[in-house]
Amino acid sequence: MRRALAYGTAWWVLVEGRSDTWVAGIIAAALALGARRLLDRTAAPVPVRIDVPGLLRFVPFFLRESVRGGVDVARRALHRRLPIAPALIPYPLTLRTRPAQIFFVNAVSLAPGMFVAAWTGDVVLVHVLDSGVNVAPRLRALEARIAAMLGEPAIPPWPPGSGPPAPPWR
Amino acid sequence: MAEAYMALAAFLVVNVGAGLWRVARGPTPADRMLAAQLFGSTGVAVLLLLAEAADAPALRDVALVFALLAVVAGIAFVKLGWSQDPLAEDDHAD
Amino acid sequence: MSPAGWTLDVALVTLILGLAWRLLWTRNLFEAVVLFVAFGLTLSLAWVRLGATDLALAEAAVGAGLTGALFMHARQRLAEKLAERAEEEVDG
Amino acid sequence: MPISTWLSIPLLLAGAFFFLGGTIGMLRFPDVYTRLHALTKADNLGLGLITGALVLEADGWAVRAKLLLIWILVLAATATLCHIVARAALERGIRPWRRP
Repeated sequence: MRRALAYGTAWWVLVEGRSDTWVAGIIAAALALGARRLLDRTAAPVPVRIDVPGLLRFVPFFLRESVRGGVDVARRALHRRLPIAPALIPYPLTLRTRPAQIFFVNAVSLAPGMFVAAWTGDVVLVHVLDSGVNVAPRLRALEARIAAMLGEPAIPPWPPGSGPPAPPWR
Repeated sequence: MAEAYMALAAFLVVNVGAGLWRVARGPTPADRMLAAQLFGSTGVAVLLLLAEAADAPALRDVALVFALLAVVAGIAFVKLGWSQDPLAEDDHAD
Repeated sequence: MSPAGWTLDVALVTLILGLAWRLLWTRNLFEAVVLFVAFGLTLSLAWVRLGATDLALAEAAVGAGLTGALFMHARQRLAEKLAERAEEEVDG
Repeated sequence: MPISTWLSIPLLLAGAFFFLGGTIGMLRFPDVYTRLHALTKADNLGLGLITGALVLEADGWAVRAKLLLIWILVLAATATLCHIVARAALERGIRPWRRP
Protein backbone atom coordinates (compact mmCIF):
# COMPACT_ATOMS: atom_id res chain seq x y z
CA MET A 1 0.00 0.00 0.00
CA ARG A 2 2.81 2.38 0.85
CA ARG A 3 4.49 1.56 -2.42
CA ALA A 4 1.31 2.21 -4.38
CA LEU A 5 1.04 5.57 -2.69
CA ALA A 6 4.69 6.35 -3.51
CA TYR A 7 4.20 5.52 -7.19
CA GLY A 8 1.04 7.59 -7.25
CA THR A 9 2.95 10.55 -5.83
CA ALA A 10 5.71 10.01 -8.39
CA TRP A 11 3.12 10.20 -11.15
CA TRP A 12 1.64 13.37 -9.67
CA VAL A 13 5.09 14.94 -9.67
CA LEU A 14 5.90 13.83 -13.20
CA VAL A 15 2.69 15.27 -14.68
CA GLU A 16 3.20 18.41 -12.59
CA GLY A 17 -0.05 18.05 -10.71
CA ARG A 18 -2.44 17.95 -13.67
CA SER A 19 -5.60 16.20 -12.56
CA ASP A 20 -6.90 15.09 -15.97
CA THR A 21 -4.36 12.29 -16.27
CA TRP A 22 -5.40 10.19 -13.28
CA VAL A 23 -6.56 7.19 -15.36
CA ALA A 24 -3.16 6.84 -17.01
CA GLY A 25 -1.59 7.48 -13.61
CA ILE A 26 -3.40 4.56 -11.98
CA ILE A 27 -2.41 2.26 -14.86
CA ALA A 28 1.23 3.42 -14.68
CA ALA A 29 1.37 2.96 -10.90
CA ALA A 30 -0.10 -0.54 -11.22
CA LEU A 31 2.46 -1.44 -13.88
CA ALA A 32 5.25 -0.09 -11.69
CA LEU A 33 4.02 -2.20 -8.78
CA GLY A 34 4.01 -5.29 -11.02
CA ALA A 35 7.53 -4.56 -12.24
CA ARG A 36 8.69 -4.10 -8.67
CA ARG A 37 7.18 -7.49 -7.68
CA LEU A 38 8.99 -9.12 -10.60
CA LEU A 39 12.29 -7.53 -9.58
CA ASP A 40 11.86 -8.59 -5.96
CA ARG A 41 11.32 -12.15 -7.08
CA THR A 42 14.31 -12.39 -9.43
CA ALA A 43 16.90 -10.36 -7.54
CA ALA A 44 17.82 -10.90 -3.92
CA PRO A 45 16.12 -8.06 -2.02
CA VAL A 46 18.53 -5.71 -0.33
CA PRO A 47 17.24 -4.57 3.05
CA VAL A 48 17.61 -0.81 3.32
CA ARG A 49 16.11 0.98 6.28
CA ILE A 50 16.32 4.73 6.17
CA ASP A 51 16.39 6.53 9.47
CA VAL A 52 14.29 9.66 8.95
CA PRO A 53 16.00 11.99 11.50
CA GLY A 54 19.36 10.76 10.17
CA LEU A 55 18.23 11.60 6.64
CA LEU A 56 17.04 15.05 7.71
CA ARG A 57 20.42 15.72 9.30
CA PHE A 58 22.20 14.41 6.22
CA VAL A 59 20.52 16.80 3.75
CA PRO A 60 21.96 20.12 5.09
CA PHE A 61 25.35 18.45 5.61
CA PHE A 62 25.27 17.25 2.03
CA LEU A 63 24.23 20.66 0.67
CA ARG A 64 27.00 22.38 2.62
CA GLU A 65 29.57 19.92 1.32
CA SER A 66 28.32 20.39 -2.27
CA VAL A 67 28.69 24.16 -2.02
CA ARG A 68 32.16 23.84 -0.51
CA GLY A 69 33.14 21.35 -3.22
CA GLY A 70 31.96 23.61 -6.03
CA VAL A 71 33.56 26.74 -4.55
CA ASP A 72 36.84 24.90 -3.96
CA VAL A 73 37.14 23.52 -7.47
CA ALA A 74 36.04 26.76 -9.15
CA ARG A 75 38.59 28.71 -7.08
CA ARG A 76 41.39 26.35 -8.10
CA ALA A 77 40.34 26.37 -11.76
CA LEU A 78 40.24 30.17 -11.95
CA HIS A 79 43.44 30.70 -9.97
CA ARG A 80 46.30 32.01 -12.07
CA ARG A 81 48.81 29.39 -10.91
CA LEU A 82 46.37 26.44 -10.81
CA PRO A 83 47.03 25.33 -7.20
CA ILE A 84 46.45 21.59 -7.42
CA ALA A 85 48.54 18.63 -6.25
CA PRO A 86 46.44 15.54 -7.08
CA ALA A 87 47.13 12.15 -5.51
CA LEU A 88 45.55 8.73 -5.04
CA ILE A 89 44.95 7.86 -1.40
CA PRO A 90 43.79 4.47 -0.08
CA TYR A 91 41.06 4.60 2.53
CA PRO A 92 39.73 1.57 4.46
CA LEU A 93 35.94 1.59 4.77
CA THR A 94 34.27 1.00 8.08
CA LEU A 95 30.79 0.81 6.57
CA ARG A 96 30.02 -2.87 6.22
CA THR A 97 26.75 -3.28 4.33
CA ARG A 98 26.73 -3.04 0.57
CA PRO A 99 24.05 -0.33 0.15
CA ALA A 100 25.85 1.93 2.62
CA GLN A 101 29.14 1.43 0.80
CA ILE A 102 27.56 2.20 -2.57
CA PHE A 103 26.00 5.34 -1.13
CA PHE A 104 29.34 6.35 0.32
CA VAL A 105 31.21 5.86 -2.95
CA ASN A 106 28.72 8.08 -4.75
CA ALA A 107 28.57 10.69 -2.00
CA VAL A 108 32.36 11.09 -1.98
CA SER A 109 32.17 12.23 -5.62
CA LEU A 110 30.22 15.26 -4.44
CA ALA A 111 32.40 16.15 -1.46
CA PRO A 112 35.07 18.84 -1.86
CA GLY A 113 38.16 17.84 -3.79
CA MET A 114 37.81 14.08 -3.88
CA PHE A 115 36.16 11.11 -5.56
CA VAL A 116 36.49 7.33 -5.44
CA ALA A 117 38.57 6.10 -8.35
CA ALA A 118 38.71 2.40 -7.48
CA TRP A 119 37.05 0.07 -5.03
CA THR A 120 38.12 -3.40 -4.00
CA GLY A 121 36.51 -5.13 -1.04
CA ASP A 122 36.51 -2.80 1.94
CA VAL A 123 39.20 -0.42 0.70
CA VAL A 124 38.57 2.46 -1.67
CA LEU A 125 41.13 4.46 -3.60
CA VAL A 126 40.28 8.14 -3.35
CA HIS A 127 41.55 10.66 -5.87
CA VAL A 128 42.14 14.00 -4.17
CA LEU A 129 42.72 17.34 -5.83
CA ASP A 130 45.06 18.60 -3.13
CA SER A 131 47.24 16.05 -1.33
CA GLY A 132 48.09 18.70 1.27
CA VAL A 133 44.63 18.32 2.83
CA ASN A 134 44.15 15.42 5.24
CA VAL A 135 40.95 13.84 3.93
CA ALA A 136 40.72 10.82 6.27
CA PRO A 137 38.82 12.64 9.07
CA ARG A 138 36.40 14.14 6.53
CA LEU A 139 35.77 10.75 4.96
CA ARG A 140 35.26 9.32 8.44
CA ALA A 141 32.70 12.04 9.19
CA LEU A 142 30.86 11.27 5.96
CA GLU A 143 30.81 7.58 6.86
CA ALA A 144 29.37 8.38 10.29
CA ARG A 145 26.58 10.46 8.70
CA ILE A 146 25.71 7.70 6.27
CA ALA A 147 25.78 5.11 9.05
CA ALA A 148 23.34 7.24 11.04
CA MET A 149 21.07 7.66 8.03
CA LEU A 150 20.97 4.00 6.99
CA GLY A 151 20.72 2.65 10.53
CA GLU A 152 24.14 1.01 10.56
CA PRO A 153 26.07 0.33 13.76
CA ALA A 154 28.08 3.31 14.93
CA ILE A 155 31.51 3.86 13.42
CA PRO A 156 34.41 3.14 15.79
CA PRO A 157 36.95 5.95 16.02
CA TRP A 158 40.40 5.63 14.48
CA PRO A 159 42.47 3.13 16.46
CA PRO A 160 45.32 5.22 17.88
CA GLY A 161 48.61 4.80 16.04
CA SER A 162 47.35 2.29 13.50
CA GLY A 163 47.51 3.39 9.92
CA PRO A 164 45.36 2.04 7.11
CA PRO A 165 46.35 -1.40 5.76
CA ALA A 166 48.82 -1.57 2.91
CA PRO A 167 46.97 -0.82 -0.30
CA PRO A 168 46.78 -3.63 -2.88
CA TRP A 169 47.75 -1.14 -5.58
CA ARG A 170 51.28 0.15 -6.06
CA MET B 1 12.41 37.48 -16.37
CA ALA B 2 11.99 35.30 -19.45
CA GLU B 3 14.72 37.30 -21.17
CA ALA B 4 17.11 36.65 -18.26
CA TYR B 5 16.44 32.91 -18.46
CA MET B 6 17.04 33.00 -22.21
CA ALA B 7 20.32 34.89 -21.79
CA LEU B 8 21.50 32.38 -19.22
CA ALA B 9 20.56 29.50 -21.53
CA ALA B 10 22.54 31.12 -24.35
CA PHE B 11 25.53 31.52 -22.05
CA LEU B 12 25.33 27.85 -21.06
CA VAL B 13 25.24 26.70 -24.69
CA VAL B 14 28.38 28.73 -25.42
CA ASN B 15 29.88 27.17 -22.29
CA VAL B 16 29.14 23.66 -23.61
CA GLY B 17 30.77 24.62 -26.88
CA ALA B 18 33.95 25.56 -25.03
CA GLY B 19 33.82 22.31 -23.09
CA LEU B 20 33.38 20.28 -26.26
CA TRP B 21 36.72 21.57 -27.41
CA ARG B 22 38.22 19.33 -24.74
CA VAL B 23 36.17 16.39 -26.02
CA ALA B 24 37.48 16.86 -29.53
CA ARG B 25 40.98 17.38 -28.23
CA GLY B 26 41.21 14.33 -25.99
CA PRO B 27 43.89 13.04 -25.58
CA THR B 28 42.47 9.88 -23.99
CA PRO B 29 39.04 8.31 -24.57
CA ALA B 30 38.30 9.02 -20.92
CA ASP B 31 38.58 12.74 -21.67
CA ARG B 32 36.13 12.36 -24.51
CA MET B 33 33.68 10.57 -22.24
CA LEU B 34 33.41 13.74 -20.19
CA ALA B 35 31.04 14.92 -22.93
CA ALA B 36 28.34 12.73 -21.43
CA GLN B 37 28.72 14.49 -18.07
CA LEU B 38 28.91 17.90 -19.65
CA PHE B 39 25.63 17.40 -21.50
CA GLY B 40 24.07 15.69 -18.53
CA SER B 41 24.24 18.74 -16.30
CA THR B 42 24.39 21.65 -18.76
CA GLY B 43 21.76 20.31 -21.15
CA VAL B 44 19.36 19.80 -18.26
CA ALA B 45 19.99 23.34 -17.01
CA VAL B 46 19.34 24.80 -20.49
CA LEU B 47 16.11 22.83 -20.89
CA LEU B 48 14.81 23.77 -17.45
CA LEU B 49 15.51 27.46 -18.17
CA LEU B 50 13.79 27.26 -21.56
CA ALA B 51 10.80 25.49 -19.99
CA GLU B 52 10.35 28.43 -17.62
CA ALA B 53 11.14 31.12 -20.22
CA ALA B 54 8.84 29.79 -22.93
CA ASP B 55 6.25 28.50 -20.46
CA ALA B 56 6.55 25.03 -22.00
CA PRO B 57 6.27 22.42 -19.24
CA ALA B 58 6.93 19.59 -21.70
CA LEU B 59 10.55 20.71 -21.87
CA ARG B 60 11.02 19.53 -18.30
CA ASP B 61 10.31 16.02 -19.59
CA VAL B 62 12.99 16.48 -22.24
CA ALA B 63 15.32 17.51 -19.41
CA LEU B 64 14.45 14.27 -17.62
CA VAL B 65 15.34 12.32 -20.77
CA PHE B 66 18.65 14.20 -21.05
CA ALA B 67 19.52 13.33 -17.47
CA LEU B 68 18.84 9.63 -18.02
CA LEU B 69 20.54 9.63 -21.39
CA ALA B 70 23.80 11.04 -20.13
CA VAL B 71 24.13 8.00 -17.87
CA VAL B 72 23.19 5.56 -20.62
CA ALA B 73 25.70 7.14 -22.99
CA GLY B 74 28.41 7.21 -20.32
CA ILE B 75 27.94 3.57 -19.40
CA ALA B 76 27.78 2.59 -23.08
CA PHE B 77 31.10 4.36 -23.65
CA VAL B 78 32.72 2.54 -20.75
CA LYS B 79 31.20 -0.91 -21.22
CA LEU B 80 30.73 -1.29 -24.95
CA GLY B 81 33.44 0.58 -26.64
CA TRP B 82 36.59 1.03 -24.69
CA SER B 83 39.07 -1.80 -24.67
CA GLN B 84 42.47 -2.31 -26.18
CA ASP B 85 42.21 -2.26 -29.93
CA PRO B 86 44.18 -1.30 -33.01
CA LEU B 87 41.67 1.37 -34.03
CA ALA B 88 42.63 3.83 -31.35
CA GLU B 89 45.79 5.64 -32.27
CA ASP B 90 45.96 8.23 -29.56
CA ASP B 91 44.60 6.31 -26.61
CA HIS B 92 47.46 6.77 -24.24
CA ALA B 93 48.15 9.84 -22.23
CA ASP B 94 51.75 10.73 -21.81
CA MET C 1 12.99 37.99 -31.63
CA SER C 2 14.72 38.87 -28.40
CA PRO C 3 18.49 39.45 -28.40
CA ALA C 4 19.05 36.61 -25.92
CA GLY C 5 16.98 34.22 -28.01
CA TRP C 6 18.91 35.26 -31.10
CA THR C 7 22.24 34.65 -29.35
CA LEU C 8 21.04 31.23 -28.22
CA ASP C 9 20.06 30.28 -31.77
CA VAL C 10 23.35 31.48 -33.24
CA ALA C 11 25.26 29.53 -30.58
CA LEU C 12 23.28 26.37 -31.32
CA VAL C 13 23.76 26.67 -35.09
CA THR C 14 27.49 27.30 -34.69
CA LEU C 15 27.81 24.33 -32.37
CA ILE C 16 25.89 22.01 -34.71
CA LEU C 17 27.94 23.03 -37.75
CA GLY C 18 31.21 22.85 -35.84
CA LEU C 19 30.42 19.40 -34.46
CA ALA C 20 29.38 18.15 -37.89
CA TRP C 21 32.58 19.48 -39.45
CA ARG C 22 34.81 17.90 -36.84
CA LEU C 23 32.81 14.66 -37.04
CA LEU C 24 33.38 14.41 -40.78
CA TRP C 25 37.11 14.96 -40.64
CA THR C 26 38.24 13.11 -37.53
CA ARG C 27 40.18 9.87 -38.03
CA ASN C 28 39.51 8.58 -34.51
CA LEU C 29 36.38 6.42 -34.39
CA PHE C 30 35.90 6.78 -30.64
CA GLU C 31 35.94 10.54 -30.98
CA ALA C 32 33.51 10.29 -33.88
CA VAL C 33 30.97 8.37 -31.79
CA VAL C 34 31.24 10.76 -28.86
CA LEU C 35 30.86 13.72 -31.20
CA PHE C 36 27.85 12.03 -32.79
CA VAL C 37 26.13 11.81 -29.40
CA ALA C 38 26.99 15.44 -28.64
CA PHE C 39 25.68 16.41 -32.08
CA GLY C 40 22.41 14.58 -31.42
CA LEU C 41 21.90 16.29 -28.07
CA THR C 42 22.66 19.73 -29.55
CA LEU C 43 20.27 19.04 -32.40
CA SER C 44 17.67 18.10 -29.80
CA LEU C 45 18.10 21.55 -28.23
CA ALA C 46 17.65 23.05 -31.69
CA TRP C 47 14.37 21.16 -32.13
CA VAL C 48 13.27 22.62 -28.81
CA ARG C 49 14.00 26.12 -30.13
CA LEU C 50 11.96 25.34 -33.23
CA GLY C 51 9.02 24.38 -31.06
CA ALA C 52 9.13 20.66 -31.89
CA THR C 53 9.28 19.21 -28.39
CA ASP C 54 8.19 15.73 -29.45
CA LEU C 55 10.92 15.63 -32.06
CA ALA C 56 13.44 16.81 -29.46
CA LEU C 57 12.50 13.90 -27.20
CA ALA C 58 12.87 11.41 -30.05
CA GLU C 59 16.17 12.91 -31.16
CA ALA C 60 17.65 12.76 -27.67
CA ALA C 61 16.47 9.23 -26.86
CA VAL C 62 16.85 7.49 -30.22
CA GLY C 63 19.11 9.75 -32.27
CA ALA C 64 21.72 10.36 -29.60
CA GLY C 65 21.26 7.66 -26.96
CA LEU C 66 20.30 4.46 -28.75
CA THR C 67 22.20 5.08 -31.99
CA GLY C 68 25.23 6.28 -30.05
CA ALA C 69 25.30 3.08 -27.99
CA LEU C 70 24.88 0.98 -31.15
CA PHE C 71 27.75 2.81 -32.87
CA MET C 72 29.90 2.27 -29.82
CA HIS C 73 29.20 -1.43 -29.86
CA ALA C 74 29.81 -1.65 -33.61
CA ARG C 75 33.15 0.10 -33.22
CA GLN C 76 34.14 -2.36 -30.52
CA ARG C 77 33.24 -5.39 -32.67
CA LEU C 78 35.15 -3.96 -35.59
CA ALA C 79 38.20 -3.45 -33.40
CA GLU C 80 38.02 -7.03 -32.09
CA LYS C 81 37.74 -8.41 -35.62
CA LEU C 82 40.75 -6.38 -36.73
CA ALA C 83 42.78 -7.58 -33.76
CA GLU C 84 41.90 -11.22 -34.57
CA ARG C 85 42.94 -10.83 -38.16
CA ALA C 86 46.22 -9.22 -37.18
CA GLU C 87 46.92 -12.17 -34.88
CA GLU C 88 46.16 -14.70 -37.62
CA GLU C 89 48.58 -12.98 -39.94
CA VAL C 90 51.31 -13.14 -37.31
CA ASP C 91 50.65 -16.86 -36.67
CA GLY C 92 50.37 -17.87 -40.34
CA MET D 1 9.17 42.82 -8.96
CA PRO D 2 8.15 40.19 -6.42
CA ILE D 3 10.60 39.29 -3.69
CA SER D 4 11.25 35.83 -5.11
CA THR D 5 12.71 37.41 -8.26
CA TRP D 6 15.19 39.40 -6.18
CA LEU D 7 16.24 36.15 -4.55
CA SER D 8 16.46 34.13 -7.72
CA ILE D 9 18.61 36.51 -9.77
CA PRO D 10 21.72 36.08 -7.57
CA LEU D 11 21.14 32.33 -7.62
CA LEU D 12 21.05 32.34 -11.43
CA LEU D 13 24.22 34.42 -11.66
CA ALA D 14 26.02 32.17 -9.16
CA GLY D 15 24.88 29.13 -11.16
CA ALA D 16 26.30 30.63 -14.36
CA PHE D 17 29.56 31.36 -12.55
CA PHE D 18 30.00 27.76 -11.40
CA PHE D 19 29.23 26.37 -14.86
CA LEU D 20 31.91 28.70 -16.20
CA GLY D 21 34.31 27.55 -13.49
CA GLY D 22 33.64 23.92 -14.40
CA THR D 23 34.37 24.50 -18.07
CA ILE D 24 37.53 26.49 -17.36
CA GLY D 25 38.69 23.73 -15.04
CA MET D 26 37.96 21.18 -17.72
CA LEU D 27 40.10 23.11 -20.19
CA ARG D 28 42.95 23.94 -17.82
CA PHE D 29 43.34 20.87 -15.59
CA PRO D 30 46.13 18.49 -16.63
CA ASP D 31 44.54 15.02 -16.68
CA VAL D 32 41.21 13.24 -16.87
CA TYR D 33 40.90 12.74 -13.10
CA THR D 34 41.33 16.40 -12.22
CA ARG D 35 38.97 17.32 -15.07
CA LEU D 36 36.38 15.00 -13.53
CA HIS D 37 36.69 16.99 -10.30
CA ALA D 38 36.00 20.24 -12.12
CA LEU D 39 33.11 18.92 -14.14
CA THR D 40 31.21 17.01 -11.47
CA LYS D 41 31.48 19.44 -8.60
CA ALA D 42 31.17 22.79 -10.33
CA ASP D 43 28.43 21.72 -12.74
CA ASN D 44 26.39 20.00 -10.04
CA LEU D 45 26.49 23.08 -7.88
CA GLY D 46 25.68 25.28 -10.88
CA LEU D 47 22.69 23.15 -11.78
CA GLY D 48 21.61 23.11 -8.13
CA LEU D 49 21.68 26.91 -7.90
CA ILE D 50 19.76 27.32 -11.16
CA THR D 51 17.23 24.71 -10.04
CA GLY D 52 16.91 26.59 -6.76
CA ALA D 53 16.13 29.83 -8.59
CA LEU D 54 13.54 28.06 -10.74
CA VAL D 55 11.96 26.47 -7.65
CA LEU D 56 11.46 29.95 -6.24
CA GLU D 57 9.76 31.11 -9.42
CA ALA D 58 7.76 27.96 -10.17
CA ASP D 59 4.01 27.83 -9.66
CA GLY D 60 2.70 24.76 -7.88
CA TRP D 61 4.30 22.23 -5.59
CA ALA D 62 4.27 19.46 -8.18
CA VAL D 63 6.51 21.53 -10.46
CA ARG D 64 8.87 22.30 -7.58
CA ALA D 65 9.06 18.64 -6.64
CA LYS D 66 9.77 17.74 -10.25
CA LEU D 67 12.61 20.26 -10.48
CA LEU D 68 14.17 18.87 -7.31
CA LEU D 69 13.68 15.33 -8.58
CA ILE D 70 15.53 16.19 -11.79
CA TRP D 71 18.41 17.72 -9.83
CA ILE D 72 18.72 14.71 -7.55
CA LEU D 73 18.63 12.44 -10.59
CA VAL D 74 21.45 14.39 -12.25
CA LEU D 75 23.43 14.31 -9.00
CA ALA D 76 23.13 10.54 -8.75
CA ALA D 77 23.93 10.17 -12.44
CA THR D 78 27.08 12.30 -12.39
CA ALA D 79 28.33 10.73 -9.16
CA THR D 80 28.04 7.24 -10.63
CA LEU D 81 29.45 8.29 -13.98
CA CYS D 82 32.38 10.04 -12.29
CA HIS D 83 33.23 6.84 -10.44
CA ILE D 84 32.96 4.49 -13.43
CA VAL D 85 34.89 6.78 -15.78
CA ALA D 86 37.69 7.13 -13.24
CA ARG D 87 37.75 3.38 -12.62
CA ALA D 88 37.80 2.60 -16.33
CA ALA D 89 40.64 5.08 -16.85
CA LEU D 90 42.67 3.51 -14.02
CA GLU D 91 42.06 0.00 -15.36
CA ARG D 92 43.20 1.16 -18.75
CA GLY D 93 46.45 2.34 -17.19
CA ILE D 94 46.01 6.09 -17.52
CA ARG D 95 48.34 7.48 -14.86
CA PRO D 96 47.10 10.31 -12.66
CA TRP D 97 49.04 13.52 -13.18
CA ARG D 98 51.33 14.56 -10.35
CA ARG D 99 52.84 17.94 -9.80
CA PRO D 100 56.39 17.60 -11.11
